[in-house]
Amino acid sequence: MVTPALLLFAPLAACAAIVGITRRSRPLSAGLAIGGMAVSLLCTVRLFLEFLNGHAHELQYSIPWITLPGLTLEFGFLINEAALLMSGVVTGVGLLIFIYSVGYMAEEEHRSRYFAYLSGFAFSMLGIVLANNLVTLFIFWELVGACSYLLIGYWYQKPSAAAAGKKAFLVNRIADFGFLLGILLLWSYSAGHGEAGTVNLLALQERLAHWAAAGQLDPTILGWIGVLLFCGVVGKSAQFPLHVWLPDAMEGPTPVSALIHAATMVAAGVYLLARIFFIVSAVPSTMELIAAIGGFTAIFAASLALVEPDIKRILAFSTLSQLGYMVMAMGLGAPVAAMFHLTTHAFFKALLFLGAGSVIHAVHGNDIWKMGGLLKKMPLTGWTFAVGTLALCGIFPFSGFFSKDEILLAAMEHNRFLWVIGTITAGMTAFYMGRLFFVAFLRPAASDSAQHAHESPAVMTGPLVVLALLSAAAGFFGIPAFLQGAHHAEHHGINWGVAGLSTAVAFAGLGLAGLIYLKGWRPAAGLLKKLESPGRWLSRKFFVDEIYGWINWNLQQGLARFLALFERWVIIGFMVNGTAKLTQLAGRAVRRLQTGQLQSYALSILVGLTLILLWGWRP
Amino acid sequence: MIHPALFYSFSALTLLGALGAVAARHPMRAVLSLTVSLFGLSGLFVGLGAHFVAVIQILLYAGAILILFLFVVMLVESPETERMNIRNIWVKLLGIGFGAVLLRILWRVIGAGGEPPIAPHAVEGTVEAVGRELLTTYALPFEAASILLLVGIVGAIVLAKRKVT
Amino acid sequence: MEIGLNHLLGVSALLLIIGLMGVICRRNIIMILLGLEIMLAAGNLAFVAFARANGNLAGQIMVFFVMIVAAAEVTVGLAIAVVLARKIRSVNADEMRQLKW
Amino acid sequence: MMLGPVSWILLAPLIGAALLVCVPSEQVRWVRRIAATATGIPLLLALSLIFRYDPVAAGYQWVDRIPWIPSFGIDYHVGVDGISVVLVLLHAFCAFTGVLVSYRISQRVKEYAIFYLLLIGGGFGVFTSMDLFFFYLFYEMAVIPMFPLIGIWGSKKDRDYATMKLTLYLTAGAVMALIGLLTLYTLSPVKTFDLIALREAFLRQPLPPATQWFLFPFLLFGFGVIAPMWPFHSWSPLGHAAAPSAVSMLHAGVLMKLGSYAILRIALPLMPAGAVDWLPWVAGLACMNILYGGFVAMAQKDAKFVIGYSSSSHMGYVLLGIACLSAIGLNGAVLLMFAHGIMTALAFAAVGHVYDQTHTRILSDWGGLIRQVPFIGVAFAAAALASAGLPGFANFAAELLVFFGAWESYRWAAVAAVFGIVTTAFYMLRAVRTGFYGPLNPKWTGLKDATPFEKIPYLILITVLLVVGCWPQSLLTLIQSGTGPILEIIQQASVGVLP
Amino acid sequence: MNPGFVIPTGWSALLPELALTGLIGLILIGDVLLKEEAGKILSGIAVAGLAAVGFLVAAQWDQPARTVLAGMFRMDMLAVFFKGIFTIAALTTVLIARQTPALIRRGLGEFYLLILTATLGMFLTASAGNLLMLFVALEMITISFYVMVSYHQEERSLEAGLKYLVLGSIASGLFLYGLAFLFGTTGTADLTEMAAVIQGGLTESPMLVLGLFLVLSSILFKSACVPFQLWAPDVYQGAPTPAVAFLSVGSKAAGFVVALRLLIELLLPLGGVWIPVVVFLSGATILAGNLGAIPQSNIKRLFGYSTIGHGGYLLIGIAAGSFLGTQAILFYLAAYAFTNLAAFLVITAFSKTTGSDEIRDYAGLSRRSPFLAAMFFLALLSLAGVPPLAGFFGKFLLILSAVDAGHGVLAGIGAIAVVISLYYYLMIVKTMYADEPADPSPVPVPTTLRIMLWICAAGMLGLGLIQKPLVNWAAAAAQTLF
Repeated sequence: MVTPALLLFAPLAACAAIVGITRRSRPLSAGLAIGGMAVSLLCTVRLFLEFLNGHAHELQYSIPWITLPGLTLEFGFLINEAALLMSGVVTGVGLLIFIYSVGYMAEEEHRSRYFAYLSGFAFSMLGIVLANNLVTLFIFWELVGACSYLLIGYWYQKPSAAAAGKKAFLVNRIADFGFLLGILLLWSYSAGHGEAGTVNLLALQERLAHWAAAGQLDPTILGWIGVLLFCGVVGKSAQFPLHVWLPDAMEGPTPVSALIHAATMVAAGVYLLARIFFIVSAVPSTMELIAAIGGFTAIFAASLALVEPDIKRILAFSTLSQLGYMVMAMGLGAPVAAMFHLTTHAFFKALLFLGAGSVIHAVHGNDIWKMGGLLKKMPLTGWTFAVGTLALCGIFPFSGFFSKDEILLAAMEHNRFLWVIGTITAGMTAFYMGRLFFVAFLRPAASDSAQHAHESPAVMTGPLVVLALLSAAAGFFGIPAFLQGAHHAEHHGINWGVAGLSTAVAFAGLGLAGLIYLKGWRPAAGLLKKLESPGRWLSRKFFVDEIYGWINWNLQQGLARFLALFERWVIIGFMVNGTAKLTQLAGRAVRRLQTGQLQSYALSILVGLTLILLWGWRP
Repeated sequence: MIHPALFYSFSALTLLGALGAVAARHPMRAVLSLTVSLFGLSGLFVGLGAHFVAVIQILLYAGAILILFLFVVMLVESPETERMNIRNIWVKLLGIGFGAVLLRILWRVIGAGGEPPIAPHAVEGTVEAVGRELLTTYALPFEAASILLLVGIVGAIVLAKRKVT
Repeated sequence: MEIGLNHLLGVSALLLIIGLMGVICRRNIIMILLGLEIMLAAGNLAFVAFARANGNLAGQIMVFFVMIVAAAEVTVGLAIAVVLARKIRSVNADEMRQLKW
Repeated sequence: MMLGPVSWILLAPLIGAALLVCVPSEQVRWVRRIAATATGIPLLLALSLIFRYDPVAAGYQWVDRIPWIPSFGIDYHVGVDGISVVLVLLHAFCAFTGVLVSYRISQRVKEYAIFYLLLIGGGFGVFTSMDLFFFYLFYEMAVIPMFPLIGIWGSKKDRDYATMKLTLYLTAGAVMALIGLLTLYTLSPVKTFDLIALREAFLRQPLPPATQWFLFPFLLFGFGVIAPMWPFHSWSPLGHAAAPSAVSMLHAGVLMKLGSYAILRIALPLMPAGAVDWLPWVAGLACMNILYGGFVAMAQKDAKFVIGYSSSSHMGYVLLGIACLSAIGLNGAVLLMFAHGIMTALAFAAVGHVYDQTHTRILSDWGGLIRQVPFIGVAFAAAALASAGLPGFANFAAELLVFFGAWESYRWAAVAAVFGIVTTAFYMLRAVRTGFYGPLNPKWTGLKDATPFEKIPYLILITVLLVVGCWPQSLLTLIQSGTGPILEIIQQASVGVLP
Repeated sequence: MNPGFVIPTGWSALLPELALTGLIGLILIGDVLLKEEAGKILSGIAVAGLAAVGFLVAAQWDQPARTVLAGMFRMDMLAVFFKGIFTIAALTTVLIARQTPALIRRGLGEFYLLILTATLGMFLTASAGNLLMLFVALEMITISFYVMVSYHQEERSLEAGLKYLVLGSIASGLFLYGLAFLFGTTGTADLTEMAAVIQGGLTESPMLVLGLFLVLSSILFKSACVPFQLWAPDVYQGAPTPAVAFLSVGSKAAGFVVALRLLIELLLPLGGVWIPVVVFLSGATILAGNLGAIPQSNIKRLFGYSTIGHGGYLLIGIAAGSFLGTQAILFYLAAYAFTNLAAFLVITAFSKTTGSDEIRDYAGLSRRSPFLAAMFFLALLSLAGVPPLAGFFGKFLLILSAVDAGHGVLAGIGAIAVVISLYYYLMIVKTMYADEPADPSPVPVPTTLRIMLWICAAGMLGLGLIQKPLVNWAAAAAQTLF
């Protein structure tokens, strides 16, 4: 009980302490944040060791949070292998990024605020990881969203940053609309057969298993539950069609992008799928939908990365694409593969982002076409970046190879079409990463700032090195085997056919990129011409943002404006003021009776009396 | 009970006098016409056995009030300048119309009421009988009436007097 | 034909309406006051008739009080008429329409 | 006769107002001190009541009863049960922080304080009265002082219209409810205005369902006006906008709750069958509140209007919670009354702070203010996030309960309600972004952030929101002890009505 | 046989009336004898005398009801209750008159005399046990008022006086005519005997019903109710303020004591005939008064309309035709007395300094005289029926009586009219509190007015918060009718 609580609350304590006490001292704040994270990491390690020693398999602790007749909500932890793995990723990668941030944000004025946010984020993320029930999970789900909002908008004076933060939060809110409905539906569904509704994952699992055994499952409702819950995933993990916030989120500081928008938070969707796998996997059509969305997102995002000039955005699209892989894997019924890829991806994508941060720190710009020659100027950054690139491309023996291979293998087994998509995506991944690396690091320097770039300080390169080591070696850690504790079903050896093909495709992509961007090879002019218009589609991201903008402006804002007008003219103008006007008019009418002329007053008495006698009495 | 011939003639006198008073162009004529009407009324009173009241009517009304009217008529001496305007006509028309309706209602009620039996032991309103009642049973209203008259007097004085310097 | 109560009341009703018409249709204040007198007279007649019918004196004594009331009322009314005549050189009720609406 | 703490809570502001009448108006310091004391004492008492209330025993506690007009069955009868103790605390918080925020008022301070304290006293009276007559009396007493408070100290542009509309609208609702109350009184077998006695009488001998069906709307819409139920809400955003900050705080924080409190306290237990008939309609109207209010708020440019429409939107959740007629919904509704009260007070305090210096409430005229007034900016952002249902703030827990309750009772309404949090996020974040983020408008470089003293109310409110948000059960236990009996009555009635 | 003159027994029941008559004599003589400084001394005498009368009235409270002087005079709780209201109204009016410059110029002595005669008339009205007595007493009130209304001798005042006189006399004529039918059908002029006859089952007589409606009409006229309300705004605007104050409180109360005596005590067995009419007219009156007040710009004229509205509210109690309704009327009248008198005290104090009755001139009064503004605020809120002021509980009882009697729609109209009235009352409040004064000089408040205002404020708040004593008194008074 104490260890997981400490694991969860150490970053929160750091956050509170920064806000309450060390606001004015930057070093202290950074120290507190790192300390909090380190405590969490140590706790994770301790739990991990307990697991490895076989002392525990699944741990659950909970305290009641809300107890009412008909509804019991608890606050609690459920620790299993996947949670520990995720917790390890969050605390481990997080700690490295915290340390890196000290260097990256050295010139920042309000660094205390930054570290407070980061600590708050770490707390929230760990909350998602550990939550034993969907409401607790949702609470932290929202909290990470808020932290992400605050961190993206960290440079709030930049309109684009402020807008990006808002957009991220809102898109996630739309997704959470579905997620929350899913929780509600699940809760009420679970209340069947004489039992109170619950949102506790273990209880649900038990109950569903029991019902499945009895053949009492309702696939329609369960399907809906799966789809609604998946909505949350689509938002948080930025799957198509709610992917639009992630590229914009790159407005935040780069370490934030690394931590939140690459390694951990966006992966929370995949993690959620792992947690509720027993629900979504109950209905095949839901699984198909999930797999399809994941696969589409993978290739879609990869295609966008092909023409993007901004280094962080390339990485962001790549993140989208890799998340697509993971979601697809979930949909294909391979949660272990997904979680494996999640882990390796966390390492190499964090590495890539931090590397990119280092570059940006040096050249003060995001445009890869204004870089070049950085490998020599910043060797440590360059070589670690290369490691990350290779890992991402899935080149043996880097970690990406193993995890991606597992996914493609699952696809090969379950859905050939998705396998083809996955393989093409792997090629595209290699191409755009190659493009990025070659242009930024190998081509001659394209600008003054690139000319005078310097290697970053040790506090930044240190984490890079650690991450590079992890990216390179994570494939050999036996992560799937560890996870297997949770999911006993699958393990395959490496299918060399699939692996070979994907590696070949990756090499082809890298090679093509090298041909075009290093050797200056230009395919025939005709081909270029033909590629122009798809290129425009790509650079405008298939106009998805524009479509959403149109919908936002015309439907949502239009409705808002219409209702505001309705309010103004119908409710206030007609109903309220109309009544008031009518009353005043009646007042004036009554007043007009008062002619001031004596005889008409006398007449009124006569008329009044007569009418009273006529109608009041009818003699 | 009053003899029909006397009743009809006094009634005619009363009503015609009243009509004349209302319709007369000049106030002077109206006042005189009203005097006639009041005499007719006194006649009816006598016929109903209300001798004291009949006398008082002549004395007080015809003798005092109408004289007061005459004084005022002569004092203000303003010929009726009744300009015709639309509202006036409407008021008059409506007045007459509703007056007729009201009259019709009264008529029906009075007719419907039938004829309550005239008390066999008809009390004669002699001076003595009325006077005794006034000073015994009705002593309080009698005293109050004196104050009422005081109000009338004070009121007339207050209103008519010129500004106090 | 016997003269009954309703005959007398009929006369009084006519008298009342005539008085009312006087008040409503005439605009000379003095004429209006005359109309009021006629209305009171109608009441008197009714009282006396009822007194006769009921065989008690209260109705006749009422007439006595009504006359006192009428006297006081007319005195005040005429005083107002006189002052008005002095102020606005008119006893036409139509002239007085400052107070309205 | 010894008066208990509840009576003192109620009397303290009124005594304060009476004292202020005697203080010369130049003694501004003393006026402020008296006002702060007169609201501080209730706050301390209310806090002590919260800790000392016994939810196991439940029912009304610290009851004071003085026969007032025995021939009409009217008693001075006050006390708090689990619901009112929470709302008394809310009112005490808003009142006290409102006084602190009002320290900025410098013009005609004495009159302001007197009206303000009367308003406070009325609010406490409503929440503690157990007698319908006094309930109504205090209800009006809480409404009428708004007229001068907005009319004199409000923002010049629209105060005349706003204050008149507010007063008339609320009074119209009140008299409508009064008719209902009086009819109940005349129909009751016991001729009394005592809520408990009436409740028991109607429990023994319920009104015929048709009568309840006819009478219920009087109370529902009469009190619903202040709730503010769609489409009778239009007085409220304008009223907020025109009012001075502290009055907006009380208005949105407390006054609006009077309506839903009255429905919960009077209409439901006395006419349970009517409630069963009518509350589905209320659920529909509540959805209109939520969505309509939310969308209209999106189109607003004025900060106070945004919060104003947001309030009417959020009060829709309260109504929806009540309409659920389930333990979850009712408790959620009461908790939301509390949470929303605190949150909206916080928002109005922050907006008022800025408005007092900039004299504009148009969000796009502000711009980047968080740089200049970081504390106020953070307070506003906190309020915005709380309003948008961010976990950790009390609003989330309350809204969550309403969702659960609605999901059980009216599934379609729950969908609308959940969608409501999306709209809330839309306009609240827009407000934060337009007003406080982005580059600082150079006009406002002279703006002053809150002084340490001025920070106190904000810190109090934020703390309350967070404490309740993290540990909602602290209040829910109390609330449950109050809503439980009401629910029992409803259930008995629906058993009676439904085969 | 009685030999000539007999001094009837039981004059002790008439002590207040006798004292009042003595006071009238004193003022009359004083007015003749004292020329210089007459106003102050006379007002002193009048106030002291009225206070003494008040004590005598109060002393009669809780005495057993008696009928003396051959049934002419009834001393019962209802009468005593009303006499209390009349005394308060008269006393305040005397003080108001002293602060009205235009009246002082015209001579105060006679005005006091008229106030006292009107008061005497009201006292006798409240106690009248016989139609004759009732008629004379009522005329005593009205004729005194004719003079008071036209007292200024300026054009508007005379116009108001003439209108009131002519229309009032029409009403008197109809009243007389109606009384004749009541007298004729029941065969007696004594109210107690009449009640016995009517309860004996005379309800079917059309003549009685005709009499009833004629009497009802003139009662409606006296209390300024639809359709006989047209005189009120004109008279209120044109008449001197003290006359208006007395008219609005005293005369209205007198109208309702007649209504209670005739309609409730006497004619309730015919309720089936007249109650629907009164219900309708009550609603119409409430609406007409309150709607007509909205566009007004003269404060006295506004009060003329508002008093119509209040008459309509009081009619609710008559329409209820119940003990509760009677009790409500009594409470309302007492509350209304304090409230309306407070308002007229403010109007007097204000117009004494500024010489204006226009509402727009009240702008910024809260700064020119916070005291006056606060008092006016209280009075207006009480008039509108806002708790915790006296007017609220009065309206509360009236609406309750309507609901109790099953007149739901009427109760609704009454309730809605509260909102309407709040509008125009609050407009005045707004003018006083929120608008900028054109002339910021302070408005002094004479000490007597200040004291009276405090008393009225105490009355408004006291009756609004501690209603029990007055409720019990009203119940005791209403008990006489049932």
